[in-house]
Amino acid sequence: MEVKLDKRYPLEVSIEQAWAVLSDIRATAACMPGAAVTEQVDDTHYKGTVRSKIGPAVMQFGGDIEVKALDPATKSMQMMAKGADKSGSSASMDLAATLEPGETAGTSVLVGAATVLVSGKLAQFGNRLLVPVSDAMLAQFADNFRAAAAAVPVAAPAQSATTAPTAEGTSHAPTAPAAPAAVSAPAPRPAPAPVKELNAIALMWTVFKNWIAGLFGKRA
Amino acid sequence: MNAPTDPKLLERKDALQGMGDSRLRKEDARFIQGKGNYVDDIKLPGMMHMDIVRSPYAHARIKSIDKSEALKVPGVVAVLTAEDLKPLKLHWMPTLAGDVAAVLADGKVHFQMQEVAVVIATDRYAAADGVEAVQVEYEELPVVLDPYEALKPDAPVLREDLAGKTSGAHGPREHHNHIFTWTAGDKAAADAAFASAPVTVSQHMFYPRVHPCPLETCGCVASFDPVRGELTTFMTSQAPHVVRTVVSLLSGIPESKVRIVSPDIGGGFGNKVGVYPGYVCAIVASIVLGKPVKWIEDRVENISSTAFARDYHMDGELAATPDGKILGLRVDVVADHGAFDACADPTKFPAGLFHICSGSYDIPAAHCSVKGVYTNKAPGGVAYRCSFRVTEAVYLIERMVDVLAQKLGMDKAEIRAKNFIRKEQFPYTSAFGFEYDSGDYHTALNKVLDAVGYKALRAEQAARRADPNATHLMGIGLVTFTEVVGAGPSKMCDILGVGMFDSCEIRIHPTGSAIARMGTITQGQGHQTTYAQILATELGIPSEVIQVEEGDTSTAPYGLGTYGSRSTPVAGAAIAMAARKIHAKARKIAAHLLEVGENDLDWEIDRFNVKGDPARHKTMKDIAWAAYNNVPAGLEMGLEAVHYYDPPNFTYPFGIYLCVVDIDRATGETKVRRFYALDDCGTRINPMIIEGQIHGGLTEGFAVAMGQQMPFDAQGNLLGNTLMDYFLPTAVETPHWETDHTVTPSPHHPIGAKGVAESPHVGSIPTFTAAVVDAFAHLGVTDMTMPHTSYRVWQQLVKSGVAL
Amino acid sequence: MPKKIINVTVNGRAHEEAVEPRTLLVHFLREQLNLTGAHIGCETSHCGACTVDIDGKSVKSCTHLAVQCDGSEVLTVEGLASLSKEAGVLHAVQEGFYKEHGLQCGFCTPGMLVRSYRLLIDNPNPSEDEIRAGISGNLCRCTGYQNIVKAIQYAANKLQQAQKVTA
Amino acid sequence: MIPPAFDYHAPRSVNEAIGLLGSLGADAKLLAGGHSLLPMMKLRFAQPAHLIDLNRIAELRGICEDGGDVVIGAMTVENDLIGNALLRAKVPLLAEAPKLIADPQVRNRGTIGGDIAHGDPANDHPALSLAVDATFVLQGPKGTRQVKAEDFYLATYMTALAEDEILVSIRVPAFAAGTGWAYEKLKRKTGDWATAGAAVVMRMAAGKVTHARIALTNVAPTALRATDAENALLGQPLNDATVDAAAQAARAICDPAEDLRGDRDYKTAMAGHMVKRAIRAAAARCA
Repeated sequence: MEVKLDKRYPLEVSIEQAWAVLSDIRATAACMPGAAVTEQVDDTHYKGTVRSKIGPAVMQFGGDIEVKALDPATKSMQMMAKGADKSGSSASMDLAATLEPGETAGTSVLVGAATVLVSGKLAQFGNRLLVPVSDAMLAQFADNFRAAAAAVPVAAPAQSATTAPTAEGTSHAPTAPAAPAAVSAPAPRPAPAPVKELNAIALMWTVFKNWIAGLFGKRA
Repeated sequence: MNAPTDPKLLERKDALQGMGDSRLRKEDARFIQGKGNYVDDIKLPGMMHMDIVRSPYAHARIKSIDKSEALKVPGVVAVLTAEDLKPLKLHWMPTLAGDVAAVLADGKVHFQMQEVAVVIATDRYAAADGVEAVQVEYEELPVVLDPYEALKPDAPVLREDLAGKTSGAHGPREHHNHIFTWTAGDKAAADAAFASAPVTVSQHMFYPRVHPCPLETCGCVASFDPVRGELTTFMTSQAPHVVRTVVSLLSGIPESKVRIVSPDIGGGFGNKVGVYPGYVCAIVASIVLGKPVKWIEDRVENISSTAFARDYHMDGELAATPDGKILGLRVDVVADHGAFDACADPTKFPAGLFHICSGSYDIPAAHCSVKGVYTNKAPGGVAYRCSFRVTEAVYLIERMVDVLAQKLGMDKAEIRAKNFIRKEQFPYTSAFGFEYDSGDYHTALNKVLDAVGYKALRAEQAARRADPNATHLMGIGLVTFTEVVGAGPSKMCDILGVGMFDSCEIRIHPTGSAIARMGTITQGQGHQTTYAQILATELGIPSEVIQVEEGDTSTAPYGLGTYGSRSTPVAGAAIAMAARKIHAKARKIAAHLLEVGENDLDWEIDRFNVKGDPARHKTMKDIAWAAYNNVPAGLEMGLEAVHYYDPPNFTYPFGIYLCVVDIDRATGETKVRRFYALDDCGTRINPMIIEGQIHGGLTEGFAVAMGQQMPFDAQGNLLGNTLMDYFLPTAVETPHWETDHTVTPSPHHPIGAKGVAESPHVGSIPTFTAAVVDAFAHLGVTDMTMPHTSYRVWQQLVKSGVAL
Repeated sequence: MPKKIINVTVNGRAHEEAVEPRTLLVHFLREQLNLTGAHIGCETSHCGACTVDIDGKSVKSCTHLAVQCDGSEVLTVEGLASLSKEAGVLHAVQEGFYKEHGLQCGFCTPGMLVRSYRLLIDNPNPSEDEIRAGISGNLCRCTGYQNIVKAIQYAANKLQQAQKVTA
Repeated sequence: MIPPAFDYHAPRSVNEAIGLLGSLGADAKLLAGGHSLLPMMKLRFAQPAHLIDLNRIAELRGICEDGGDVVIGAMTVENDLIGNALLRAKVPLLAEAPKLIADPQVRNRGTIGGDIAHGDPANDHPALSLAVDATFVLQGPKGTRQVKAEDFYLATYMTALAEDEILVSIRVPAFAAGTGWAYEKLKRKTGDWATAGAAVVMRMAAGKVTHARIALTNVAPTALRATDAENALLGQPLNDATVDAAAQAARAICDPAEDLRGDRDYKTAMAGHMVKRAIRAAAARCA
């Protein structure tokens, strides 16, 4: 099963800050909920894992990442990630990400086009959920990406309110590390503490909800 | 049969519960008390459990298989891969269709859920844990799912093992993904008919891939005794004797040391004809481990990997006169056979009996061509509750006749009556060479049209069409089908060289009870009940004291099994013929006991009477006793017989089905308002069971036409392989069925019976489609692809501009 | 995983058994107690072949853990006949299925019977629609349900007659 | 299809369950009816190390009245909703609609709380809860809090329920006199999820709609409240035009995922038809 996703995520950071993250595969991967680069094979090849949660289902993919292109001139990156889960599913993602200047100075836009191919059990049983879950996953990726980019010290602007999640209306404290914690990470390798898995998104709801409702609109 | 009128005779006849009696089923006692003996109920000492590692990909190369983690799982005793089977030459196996199929993937997987490795463990939980721990590394290959795409010159090569083979079991291969091209009929004659015909119609139609999905999945318990060198396998097989032959040929174990037992089977419908990798692996595992090994498929595995049916892309053409007389038929089929050609057809017929596609009609010239193609889907091509590819054939011709009627503006009943083979034309040889045994189509059609008030229905439909505010469309589907069943005459039909006869062995015990052993195997058809009834009528022994046994190759005579409605036409004849041998011997004994000549005796229900003096008689019970102590000189003791019945011809059951549907213009929901099914299966052995078989077949037909589908995405993932998605209707969705019958016995069958259980499946599917399409006929629609789900029907409503 | 001890009464007989937490009730019944009447048809709680009665309610035993039955009373098809006062006499639903040809291959039958039994306790005089809805969690591939409906009607009549005689 | 190994816990009280949830952490899953979770485990999608079975917690079952609200224990099974006299009298929609959920056996196990907390937009209780203006009572280590149904659903499988919390009850205001209600669900067969579903609760006075709550099942990442559709009815008489306007407004907010039940167009169109059917049926019940 194939899911195509075309997304634009406005960023409250400069294009240079964003590029500092995007050009670093480890940093970018760390923005993906549940993802981590575990090994660098050569200049363009890595091994990594993604743990994602779809309701009660937990999928743990292990596989290969290839950075196919990285162009500082156009601020664009292209990568291919491929992996399999031991319970009989496999997935690949062909991702092209480009940074564009934002409408106002000091802002930028992360433009992503991804083709996700899924085979095996996940495609067979999870097909009705893939689109909404991929959407949510990418939205959280963007959230983390923002936080990571904001943490890049180059001409760091004032902390955007949207990157400070609050669990409004809830009686519990967030247990996942809050993104601003990454601010203390030294440049040029910002490492937002990895989000354990997708479901942690529930804790960042107030942020997330506004984005869905306001900025992104509905999936075409 | 001449029905006696004398009350005393009637009483004696009724006491037999013979043919024509709605005798209650003998097999029910165990089933209603939870005492059935299905394969998963079998437990042998020291038994191991096997589970299967399957491919998540539809087409991929296997780069490595790592068993080490699996072998660490507590309870796992072995993991087998193709490499382990290679020394035994069992990593590939021959199929019934003359191809080979991988037992465990040999370097490459060809369809999603293909068997890659097996895990054997001390219990089924450990085996499942082991499956998850086997690590397989794949390299994906391009997937080919469309048979037309598969035949393009640059299509990926699916079967690398066949590289360079320019001919297969059924003639030349013209492309690396091509299996065979099979033709029937007279092309020149058909082309000539079309060249000069005033009217022609053509229609492309697709009969989608479906799965028989019996409630019990496939499975087996293989038990090899290393001391005796004997292999016993309990398995869900519709053809245990053929399996024994195949197992013996594959394993090298003498056939005499192989015992296949089909225990109670929880429905087959064609799913349990084939030999699957799971069986072979369980057998190998049992031989390797010296312990019994059980393998039971789960539902996802069942739908995904064993025995699909149909998947025919058909182009039909009819040539006709302007007043609707059909002059010629041409059919071109592209058949998607999946990764391996494992169709379960008589060996010489790669497209089964598809050439019955001239149907119930007197068509002077006809030709058909079927092209078999490999794709990245599971193998199968079984006859899902039908005779070999007869469902596809009936669908084709019945749809084509409707298309012609719509083009000519003729009534769909009228055009059929006009083209029917007339009663006096039987035996009738079709343009494809089938010799139809008997039929009376006009009488049956008129009976149905009267029963449903056909004219009034058409008037109601016309009024509905005229009303722009009508919330529902109304469709009337009419199908007048003829099947060809009872394969088959050995001059035409064989499986792996074994003629498609069937067999019966009868022993009459001294006290007058009897046992009949058969080469078939029941899967719910009630053989234990109905076979006894044939014997009861033939021999005058009460059904109640007749034991029927089947399914154990060590006791039953060799037979080809139960599928394609062959049990009654072939084994039912065998039982009558064997009984007649006993009857002839009994007459000799009776004559001896009564001290008269054989010709001085009259047979009467359960006894021989001396002609003109019925007070002097010997009952079959008397004779049975005498057979073991007082036989005429020169006659052997005992009273038993064996008969291997090789039918002289197929039988040709027929039926007239009519369906009325109402389609909600807002949602596409299609409600079956009425379904009337008239069947003619010749002589009726047990009307209660026939009625039950028809209800069941109609319900399966309803499921196929209205909901069953096996959709694949572009990567070859089969979507919808649990019962959440795969449509098995519940009591709520299932329509109410009205049944009726006429009786036109088969002239060549010993008791005139033709077989019935599959007619309602074969006949009802095109009836539902006809009804749904008919609802749109006034809008110019001639074809809609099954299944007619609300969603698809709604799409047609939108396309035709009538959605609310 | 360590086993848990459960106490469960099945068809009137008390059992104390050790089970793995993940053991499904249907496997416990079939493999540990050798009661093979309940069948496994779909494994996803759609077909109902595994239906048993737990504490007076119809339940699909393929989607129920054995460990959850600790302290419960379970009735399977094997226990239906023993519900009759006379030994060896079939329950009315069993008789109905036999008399009305309510089964063919027999695989769905145990679940159908146990479900029908409970349906007629909950609703002793069901309409045809109520019967069809009442068995909508049980799939049958052979009969087309028409005779199953008749079988349940037969049993309902018989049970009602018996009720009248006692009253 | 065999579930992976796990340890099993059967607490007797909510506090005990919350304690377990806290100590076992993210590797634990709550087991309610099990008809979503156990199949997922059999397919080995879900592999929790611990199951905390809520079935033995008596305080989570039952239906009672509290002021103007009906309070439904989260572990109350669907069949007990159907048979409940209080519910029939006060919130009849919740006694009737569960007949369209799953099948008789599953309704003996499936609970209202499990259906709500799972966060699956295909489940029926989310939309029903929106239509009846339910409030969910969540209990965690720090006590209880209440979340309106409207605020509970965040995205597919994502709810406001924290990992250390349990949904303990559902509070529903009793219907005012004369309230009409309906749930219409288009499905392929018994036991299936909705292709599209609509729940409507409304009141009328003097021929005009005075109250309307409309909610949709399985046509977006979460159940949806169709506020615009409600507004299309409020203050209006019920006729083809107003019903069409409401259906149109409902369709406008649909964002369904394509699956075997249909594509986005079909599901969206069906949501509109279900809204129409439900409005008509609810209106017929208005007094």
